[in-house]
Amino acid sequence: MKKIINDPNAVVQEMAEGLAAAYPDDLEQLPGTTVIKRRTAPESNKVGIVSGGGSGHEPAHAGYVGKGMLDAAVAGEVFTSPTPDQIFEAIKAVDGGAGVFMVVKNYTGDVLNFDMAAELAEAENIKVAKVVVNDDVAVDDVASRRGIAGTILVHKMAGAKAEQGGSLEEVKAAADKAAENVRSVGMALTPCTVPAAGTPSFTLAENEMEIGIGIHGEPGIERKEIAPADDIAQELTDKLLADYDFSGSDTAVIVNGLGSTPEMELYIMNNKVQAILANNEINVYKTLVGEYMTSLEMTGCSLTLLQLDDELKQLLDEPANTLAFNG
Amino acid sequence: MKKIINDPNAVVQEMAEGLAAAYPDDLEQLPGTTVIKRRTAPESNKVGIVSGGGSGHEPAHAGYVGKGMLDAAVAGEVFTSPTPDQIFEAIKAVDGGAGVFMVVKNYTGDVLNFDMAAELAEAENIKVAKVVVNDDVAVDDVASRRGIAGTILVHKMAGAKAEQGGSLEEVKAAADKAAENVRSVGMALTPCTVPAAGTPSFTLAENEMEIGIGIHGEPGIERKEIAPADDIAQELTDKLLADYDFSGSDTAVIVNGLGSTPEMELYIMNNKVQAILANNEINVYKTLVGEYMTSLEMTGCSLTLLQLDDELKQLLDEPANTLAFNG
Amino acid sequence: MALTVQNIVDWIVKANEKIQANKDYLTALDQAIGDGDHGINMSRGFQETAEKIRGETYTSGADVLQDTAKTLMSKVGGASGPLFGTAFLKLSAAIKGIDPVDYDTFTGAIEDAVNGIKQRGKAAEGDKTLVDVWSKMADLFNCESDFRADRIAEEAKSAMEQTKSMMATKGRAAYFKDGSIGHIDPGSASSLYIFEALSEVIEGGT
Amino acid sequence: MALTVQNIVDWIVKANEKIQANKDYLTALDQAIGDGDHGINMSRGFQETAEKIRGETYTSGADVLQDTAKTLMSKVGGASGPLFGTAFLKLSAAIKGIDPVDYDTFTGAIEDAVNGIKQRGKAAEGDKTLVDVWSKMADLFNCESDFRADRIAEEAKSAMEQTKSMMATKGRAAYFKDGSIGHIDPGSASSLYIFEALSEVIEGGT
Ligand SMILES: Nc1ncnc2c1ncn2[C@@H]1O[C@H](COP(=O)(O)OP(=O)(O)O)[C@@H](O)[C@H]1O
Ligand SMILES: Nc1ncnc2c1ncn2[C@@H]1O[C@H](COP(=O)(O)OP(=O)(O)O)[C@@H](O)[C@H]1O
Ligand SMILES: [Mg+2]
Ligand SMILES: [Mg+2]
Ligand SMILES: [Mg+2]
Ligand SMILES: [Mg+2]
Repeated sequence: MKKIINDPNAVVQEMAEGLAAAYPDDLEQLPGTTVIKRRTAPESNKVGIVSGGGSGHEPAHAGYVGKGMLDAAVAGEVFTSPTPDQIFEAIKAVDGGAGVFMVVKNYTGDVLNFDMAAELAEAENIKVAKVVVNDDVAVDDVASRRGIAGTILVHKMAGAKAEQGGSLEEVKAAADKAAENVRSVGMALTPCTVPAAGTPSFTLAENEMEIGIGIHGEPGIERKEIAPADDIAQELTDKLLADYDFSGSDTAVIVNGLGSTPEMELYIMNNKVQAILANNEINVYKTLVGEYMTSLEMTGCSLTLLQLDDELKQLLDEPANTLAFNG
Repeated sequence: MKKIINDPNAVVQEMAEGLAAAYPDDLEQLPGTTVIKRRTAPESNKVGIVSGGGSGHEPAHAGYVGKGMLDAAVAGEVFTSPTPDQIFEAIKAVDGGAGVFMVVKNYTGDVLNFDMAAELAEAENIKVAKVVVNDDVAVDDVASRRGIAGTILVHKMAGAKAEQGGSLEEVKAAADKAAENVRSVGMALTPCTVPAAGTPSFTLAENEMEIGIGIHGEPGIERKEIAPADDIAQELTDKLLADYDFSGSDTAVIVNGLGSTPEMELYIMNNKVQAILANNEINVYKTLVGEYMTSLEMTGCSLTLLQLDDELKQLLDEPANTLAFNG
Repeated sequence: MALTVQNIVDWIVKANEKIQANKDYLTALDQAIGDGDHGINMSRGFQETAEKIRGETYTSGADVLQDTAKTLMSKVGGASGPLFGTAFLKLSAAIKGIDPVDYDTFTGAIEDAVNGIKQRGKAAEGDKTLVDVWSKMADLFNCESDFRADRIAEEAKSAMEQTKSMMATKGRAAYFKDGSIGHIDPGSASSLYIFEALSEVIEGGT
Repeated sequence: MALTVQNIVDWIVKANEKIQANKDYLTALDQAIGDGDHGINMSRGFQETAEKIRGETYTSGADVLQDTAKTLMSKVGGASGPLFGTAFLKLSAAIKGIDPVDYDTFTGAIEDAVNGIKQRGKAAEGDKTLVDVWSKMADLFNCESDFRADRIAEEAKSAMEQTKSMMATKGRAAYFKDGSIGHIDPGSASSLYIFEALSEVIEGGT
């Protein structure tokens, strides 16, 4: 394991401190926690937006704290859901009276911990609502589907709706709509190593790739020989189109890097993805290429497609100003 | 070599196409080239800003094309300077009558090719000026110093000055000032592989790191056993402070990832860097943490410090809107 | 016998020792059919819990278990944090005001804990989760009429081993489908250490 | 003898063949004391050049070398692109209007090429660059009085080998300081292939 760290058990704490130290004008770390909060939150009568999950997915989630997206992000240990007390601190810190909306990825740990935090908040009369994102089509049982890079677009829609003054119910409706209409699938070439574990979480042979892998290295659909980028783009796109009928619709696209994949390769992927979508008469309204939801130093990428209606387009166009998402 | 590519010899072309396809509203690829140009360029009477160099350093350089920074970026083959004809196309495409300013990194290839392009442009009566960035203190002979991540801040200053309506001479003066007062140094844990070469460009043992490495894997100052992040931060900071007296000054800081280093680790580095700077009574005016100048999938980071005066602060604060630099 | 406050303190301290000793094994189990953090999660949570408990003076077993629950809940994270947290919270509630804890009270407490875990995790027996160990423990306590150190250790071990042949339908292991068969459930292994610690406390007990 | 248009076409085509055959070797040389792209750069540039030249019909050697220069300049990139480009541009200019190219004209052309490279790269003999091969070639042409295939190949090879013991002071290899000693300069190796190709054309020549 070659890493630029100090104590493997202190990586999340030191990361949070280093991030708060980098951007002191815009962000702050809640004392005694690994919660990163927007300086301007809480805003009175704006719904507060909280997201979070295990660390190791940077820029998720603190990279999305800022105008038009999140008010706070809760960082758990690496690949481990944050605990209810920390989530509860985030909720309290961003509640401006209009309630707090939580964006949760569909992992048992995340769901359990966020639910417990919501119970704590409700006991203190804070209104809480949530969306559970499950965009990963690699899992065929829909109820078990994992939340991956599509979560970023759910952040965007919820954040924009809240910024526009939407109520907790309206924020939830927008987030639910995004979550229902977003699909993603990933693939990996090499694994990553959780600092405290010290060894890679899975292995792939030198000529192998895995299609459908999860962002913590959870098993995918198939292991097979590495294919050219164009074939990978075709396979990932096919998987999304087989699961959801995007034909004729306007879409947002994310070609997301998992950590070690050079940006060059993501653009090579995008080149083919755009061609395939055009062939399928799917209109691309907005494309994002880059690292949005990573898995430490895993090599690989994921593809996300979201169907947009007029409301979602307008929410996508609403200004956002965060470390990892601007425009 | 595990890469998401098609033809190893077509990676730069396909990357440029994929990038232009991702952001068609803001960027365009000049036909028959790998030049990425701002849609709005040329702007009449604004100095055009051109940068470029070998590919594999993404988001450099196309990621900095946009309002407040570059008008065009020229992408050479991987780790290979672009050719004069392509640079010349970029110059012609962004000249709005006020001349064109080139930001060149101090590598023989870049200097030779950009100079030849300038000769071609001058033959067509386009005024051209340039700055050669040599911020890498790992090379002791100052004339041979390489241009690395500090180049981003030179882009920022030149771009802001041009956006403010500065003349070619004024843009050059601002860029020169930034280049003279910026220092960087890098370190690596693992090498990267140029797609067309197929094998890593150097090797490091499992317990080894190299201090002072260049962004193409050029040799550094010392190979030694991997140290904790805090020690690395101390060593890199010491190298910069030994080369330039930053004491008492306002600075901009970049903690830059070389490609595979998780953002988490960059923030851990930053955490210590900020503490060291505070101890040395160096005031941090702005910090950037992320991937600004990479080396494909190399693992490692670099640290950049720029001394700011009032003019440079004002130029740093001037809005910029590009893929990789916002704010 | 009945469990004194000191017995309960010793239980948690011993459970921590076993979890620390088996941290890498638990992580390895979770690398096979999970995300490889279970040993790290449990070790972090129980370390903090043991420290907390060693630093306090208790006059009731319920307080020990409530501090255990709260510390686990705030330090473990992941799926197992809220689940073990819930288990100890239920245990604490069920023994509140009763010191030392007699057999019947403890039997009821284990039953409450099982129900709490099942409700929180929406899991049942056979889903290849820690429910499979805790539920077998509730059965055992119901069948016996006094604390039996040997039976507790035996039954917990056998319950854990039975998870090997199950197919996971809850949590991360469910993604492995058939591939989860043949591997021990990590959360069940942690549960084994908790009950082995209980067994040893009973064995050496008053 | 004198070099016909066809000789010059053959020269470039043969140089390309040698560079393609030694692409990996050139890259390996550049991996040792550079950034590992020299073989790739030269192979890309000469491939394009050979294709360009095979696709045209020439009536003068100067045109062949001008197309060579332009294609290298626009396809090689890196440090070597402008340098080899400059060399062939100077060669072309020096033989303009003279077909076939006699020995004295060619000698002057090589001298011009050397001066062009030195000026462009601000390099001198002993800096461990391609100047070290080209400059020795200019010396050889000055000493002899007619094209000597054997001497060209011998001298180019020996000049390339002499770069091994030099310490680089220009280009990427300069970063290696002392560490550059003991390695052949990649650009000198490419230059050897160019002169070996010339030697073979002369040998089989008219
Ligand atoms: N829905 C559930 N109900 C009960 N136990 C569960 C459930 N999901 C997971 N578990 C238990 O949690 C354990 C995994 O814990 P851990 O690895 O710490 O969390 P995570 O799965 O979030 O990484 C599993 O081995 C299993 O025993
Ligand atoms: N200043 C210079 N003058 C003359 N030749 C040079 C100079 N710098 C480099 N070279 C030559 O260029 C070769 C390297 O070319 P190449 O690897 O293609 O370019 P780069 O160094 O840009 O990667 C060296 O081996 C050397 O012969
Ligand atoms: Mg986990
Ligand atoms: Mg090069
Ligand atoms: Mg786990
Ligand atoms: Mg080279």
